[in-house]
Amino acid sequence: MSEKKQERVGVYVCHCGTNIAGTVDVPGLTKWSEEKLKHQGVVIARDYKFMCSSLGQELIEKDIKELGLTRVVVAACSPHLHEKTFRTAAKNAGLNPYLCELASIREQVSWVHTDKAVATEKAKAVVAGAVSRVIENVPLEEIKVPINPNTLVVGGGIAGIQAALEIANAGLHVYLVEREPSIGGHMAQFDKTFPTLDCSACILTPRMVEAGTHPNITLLTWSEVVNVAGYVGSFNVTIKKKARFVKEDLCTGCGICEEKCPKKVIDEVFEAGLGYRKAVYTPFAQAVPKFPVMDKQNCTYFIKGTCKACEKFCPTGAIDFNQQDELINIEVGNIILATGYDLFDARRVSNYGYGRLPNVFTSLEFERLSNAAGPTNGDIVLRDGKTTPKSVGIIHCVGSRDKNFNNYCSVICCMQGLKFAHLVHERTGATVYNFYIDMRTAYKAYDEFYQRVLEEDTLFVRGKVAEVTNAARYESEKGKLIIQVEDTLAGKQRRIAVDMVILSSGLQPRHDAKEVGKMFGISCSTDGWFTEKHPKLDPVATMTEGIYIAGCAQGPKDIPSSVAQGAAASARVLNKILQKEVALEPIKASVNEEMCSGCRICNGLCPFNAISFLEDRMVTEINPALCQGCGTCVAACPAGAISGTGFSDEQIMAQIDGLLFRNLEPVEA
Amino acid sequence: MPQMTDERVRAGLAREEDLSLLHEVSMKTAGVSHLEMCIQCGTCGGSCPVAMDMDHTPRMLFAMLRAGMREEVLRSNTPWICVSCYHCVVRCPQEVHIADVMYTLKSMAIKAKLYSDSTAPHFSQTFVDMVESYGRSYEFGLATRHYLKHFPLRLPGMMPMGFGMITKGRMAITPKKIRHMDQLRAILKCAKQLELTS
Amino acid sequence: MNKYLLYPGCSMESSAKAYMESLDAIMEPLDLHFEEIEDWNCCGATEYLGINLIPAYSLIARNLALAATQAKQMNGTRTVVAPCSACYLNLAKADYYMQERPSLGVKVNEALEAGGLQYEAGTLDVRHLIDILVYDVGLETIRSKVMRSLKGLKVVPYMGCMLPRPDYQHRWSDHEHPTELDDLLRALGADVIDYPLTTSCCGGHMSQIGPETAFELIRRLVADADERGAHLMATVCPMCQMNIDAYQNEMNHFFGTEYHMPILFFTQLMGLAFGLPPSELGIGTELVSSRNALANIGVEVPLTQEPAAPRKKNEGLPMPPRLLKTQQREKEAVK
Amino acid sequence: MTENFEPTIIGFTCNWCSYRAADLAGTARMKYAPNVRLIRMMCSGRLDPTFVLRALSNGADGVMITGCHPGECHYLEQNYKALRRYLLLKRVLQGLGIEPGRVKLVWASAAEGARFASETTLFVEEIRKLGPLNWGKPVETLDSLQEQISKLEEVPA
Repeated sequence: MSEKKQERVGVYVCHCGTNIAGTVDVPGLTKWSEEKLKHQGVVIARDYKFMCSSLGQELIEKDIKELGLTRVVVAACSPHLHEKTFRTAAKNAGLNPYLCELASIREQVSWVHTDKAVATEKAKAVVAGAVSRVIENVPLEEIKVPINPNTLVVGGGIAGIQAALEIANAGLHVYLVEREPSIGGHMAQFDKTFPTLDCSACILTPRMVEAGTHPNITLLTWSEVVNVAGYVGSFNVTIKKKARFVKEDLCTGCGICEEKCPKKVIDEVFEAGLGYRKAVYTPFAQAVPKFPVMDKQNCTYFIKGTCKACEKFCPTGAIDFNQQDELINIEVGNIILATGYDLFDARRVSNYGYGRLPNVFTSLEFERLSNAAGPTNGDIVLRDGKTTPKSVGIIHCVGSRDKNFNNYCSVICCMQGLKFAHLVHERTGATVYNFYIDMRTAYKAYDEFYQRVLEEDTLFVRGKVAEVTNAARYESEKGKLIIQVEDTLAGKQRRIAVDMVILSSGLQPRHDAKEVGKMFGISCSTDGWFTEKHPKLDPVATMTEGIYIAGCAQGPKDIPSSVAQGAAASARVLNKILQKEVALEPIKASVNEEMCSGCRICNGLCPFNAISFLEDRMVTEINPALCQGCGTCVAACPAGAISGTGFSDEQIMAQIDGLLFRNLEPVEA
Repeated sequence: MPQMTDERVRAGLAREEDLSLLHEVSMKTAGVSHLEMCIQCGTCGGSCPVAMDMDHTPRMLFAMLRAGMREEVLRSNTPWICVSCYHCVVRCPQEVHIADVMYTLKSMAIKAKLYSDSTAPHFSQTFVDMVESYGRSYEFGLATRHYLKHFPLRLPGMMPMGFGMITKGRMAITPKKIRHMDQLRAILKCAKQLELTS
Repeated sequence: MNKYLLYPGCSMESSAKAYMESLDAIMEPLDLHFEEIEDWNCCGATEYLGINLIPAYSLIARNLALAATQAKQMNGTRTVVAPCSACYLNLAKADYYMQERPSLGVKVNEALEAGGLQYEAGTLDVRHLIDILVYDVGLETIRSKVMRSLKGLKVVPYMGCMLPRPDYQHRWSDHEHPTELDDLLRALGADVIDYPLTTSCCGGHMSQIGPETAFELIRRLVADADERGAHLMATVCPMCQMNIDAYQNEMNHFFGTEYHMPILFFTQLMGLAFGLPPSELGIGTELVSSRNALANIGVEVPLTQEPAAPRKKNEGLPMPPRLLKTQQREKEAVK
Repeated sequence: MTENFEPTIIGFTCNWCSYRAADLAGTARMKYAPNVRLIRMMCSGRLDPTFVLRALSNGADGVMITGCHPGECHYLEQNYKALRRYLLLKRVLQGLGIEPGRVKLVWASAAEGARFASETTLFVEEIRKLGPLNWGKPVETLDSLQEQISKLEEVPA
């Protein structure tokens, strides 16, 4: 039992102004700790207005030196806030930082309870627990690992491109991996960008070219990451480079193969199903790299065994039907995930008729429709390919802010809807209706754009559209799409007949986000977006050291924010690289070989493959480099042969007893 | 004071006085109404096939509930016009049990005697009377009793239809009765007691 | 084919006799077996719920309780089949809410106790007839029984509202445009028309309490079906059939229109496709005769006595101003 | 008697989700029952069932185990292991004649401060209904201590 230990413990209770002292009797708590926990080794207990202040810290450092404290407990805020502060203080005074514990009596006591007496009693329990625990703490040394200066960026959208360029321009090497044949992402599909309406391609392509030609960037398009091993500083990543069936060293990107290819295919990706491409193709004119790819599923040669038109006409003989997928292995120190989003499938909202009513379009379809490089050269027409609409209805929040689909707001849809309204007005002069629940234009120069669209006589109806139907009730509705909605400001149901409906569909996590997250060892929110380390203060880092996120992979956002995050993530990576080595929390599991019975129960438990079984010695071994310190194996070992530093059985058992006042000195009656 | 089912309320995270009428309706509704979640988007009012004949759209009714406008709400003809087609229910982005809330408002209106037009409440009551005395609905009795009371003018126009229904054997002149009427009565008697206590 | 418990519902014995007859007729060829719930009572339709909560649910629950006991004696079936959409919804709803809101379940059971009954929510599977036919019997089997294809018969599939919504157990392909009925009719060879109003409301009880409202809803359905050149409508619900069939005449007088849109139960069409004689399928009991419609597939419907006493022109109801306003309002909305 | 009985509960939290949820509840000044005393672990997967038994045998009336939602575990899948152990543990408790309801597993992500607060309050109510667990309460040599504890319990909540 803990009485045997002869540690010298100091307890420091923080008032945090009135944050703690307002609800907890701090002086009383301090006095109590000194008396009731004396037998545990508490030699001094002090309270102070702000422990985290330099004076407060000096107070502790002084005691450590003068009273020869061997353990320190600070009863203040959450360890997530100031653990580092006080452990550093301990370190400065020559005490191993891991011998200092924080007892959270603010977040867990004073802020959540009102009754002073009750709060004080709970605070006592928390302190008692911390004291018993700290006695069981053992000195630990941080683990230092070197940082490999190379970086992997996954996803070649605007966020990924930005991140890659920032790092490359700093003179460090970047691998930029993109699933599609070309980088550019969704932004390359857009026509204009809100609120300034500058042409998307015009501002994007220079960046694409720079990324494509940068000496510090290894561009791997038509490629996917298939495996990630290792940890911050030294990740080992396997990338599958899908066969292009085009020799990149010989191809000049002249496009003759595409021209001669007899097979026409609907382009579901870049043209959003609204246009065609060939079986061998570059998705768009400004594609980077310029090399085309061959789509095996649709290529006549791969299906029938004859054709080879592309091969015949290729002036440099770059076509190679025997090319195979290849696996590339790279070593990187940090990884940035900028894998972007999928568009919500509007067919799920069957009352809007997308997929059933020809003249209902999705936002991405409209982007292509209005794009000068798109299937209609920018003519905004109905599905028949010729008729210009006289009236257009734009529906916001499609699949967003709806418990039947996605709960969250997709952020960009309002501005996108306004942009569409402007383009339709400008190009066709049609009457435009915007149907919205709440108009969200909160960003620099966004609301001004809203004003501008208002001036263009766009008709705004506040109400979530109930249905889009082709069932006419009156002559005037025949042959049109009828949008039925409650005009919530007029308090009346309205039926508005239009020629074209555009659904401002929301954004969704990539269909494979969960698997990708698993592969890189990061978690997803309930909605499926990658989870950031801190929603406000650490938006581009993740809970896993060395893995960063940027752009829509982290949550719906517009182009400016995606670019900002790309840059932010790269800054975080650069700062890691410049530190040359990184210190890891020494919270690890280790096996005591004498006690290990070789039962192998723990072997299957580790998701990081840190546990291996030594056949020769018939014992289990844990690789500290791979161990993340979750402690699952520690809890599982029937022989108690595995111990976890920082959270050992002794520490937790002692804390339990403390919290239950089982360590109080019995007072003789 | 209406008792609170709402978890947040029990955890002291919401103030009940803001919610009293809303919660009264919530409590009297079958299932979990989610009434407090309404974001006033108008999906219900837009979906409603009979909104044109309602004096308030369902959405407005919910706003009025929040505002504690008890009498105005219970006087509204909206719940009585509702045809329970459930379009609003499946489309509501906040999963409000709209149709069931309408049933609740009807029964509250009846108890408070606040409905404006007696046709609907009487029809329901007549129907229920039939069921309570036979255990089955009795269309002929229902039709005659109801039409004589509320649509005497409509009867001549209805005659060919009623005649056709009878000649084609689609309307029985005499009611059908279930065997264990006593059992059903006992159940309903007890149920009504519980209704009062709840 | 395992046995199912059947909850016919009141209308199957009166206004929707034809539904029951045609169901009886097709059970044999499909080798379907139903066992009627002993001494079942009315489900309260859409009326009781609006008056008293606990009694309304107790009324419904009595049927569930009886069914559950009866199910125990049968070879482990737990499926209750309701051919009427309103009954189906009420039974399903009671079963679901008694779980979602346990306090309701407790009270209802307390009431059932008074009658020596009890029901544990979730014990039974409440399903609609067409659900059984499409997903248990299967379209393949149905196709194999077709003797006389309905080719040439233009049908609009009318699902109505209470079947696909609110759909507590996610049984249907869609809430707005479910395809079960379409597929079934196609299996019979009929020319199925894409009917945007397939799950719109027929007016329900409004035909009794707010005729103008109901007439407008009926008009929309009939007008659109007519617009799309349908010979007849196929329905799965007695209330829908009643409103569109029995009130069509009155609706025509009300609007001064002359629609003639017969509406039959899908089971009647199945019977025809299986080669059964119309007389066995209750065909001819509809007030809007399907005679001419069925002539398109060479089905001879024996003449039945048409309703006597054709009304004089001026006998129509006075047009209430309310609806005129409505139409204006709607027209404005369109502008 | 169970009305004014104030249960003592030990709560095991995951460093990445539920402990942060508790912090969030604090930052948002949400009020909840004061009966739960938290222990931070790196992951709910670290929970050794003997911890729970130790707590119950040393005077806790209930134990609340909290972790990341299924599929959201910071260590990918360890919360599933916690779930498995939890289910087993409930059986064991039954065997020992202890109401399994005294131990509860709650998922709470770092963003769910409100959920953490309400779940805590609800669990305290559940334990209050179950009444005190008289297992391993201090023996007479520690009667003074017992006095102290009962003193604490008299304090109105």
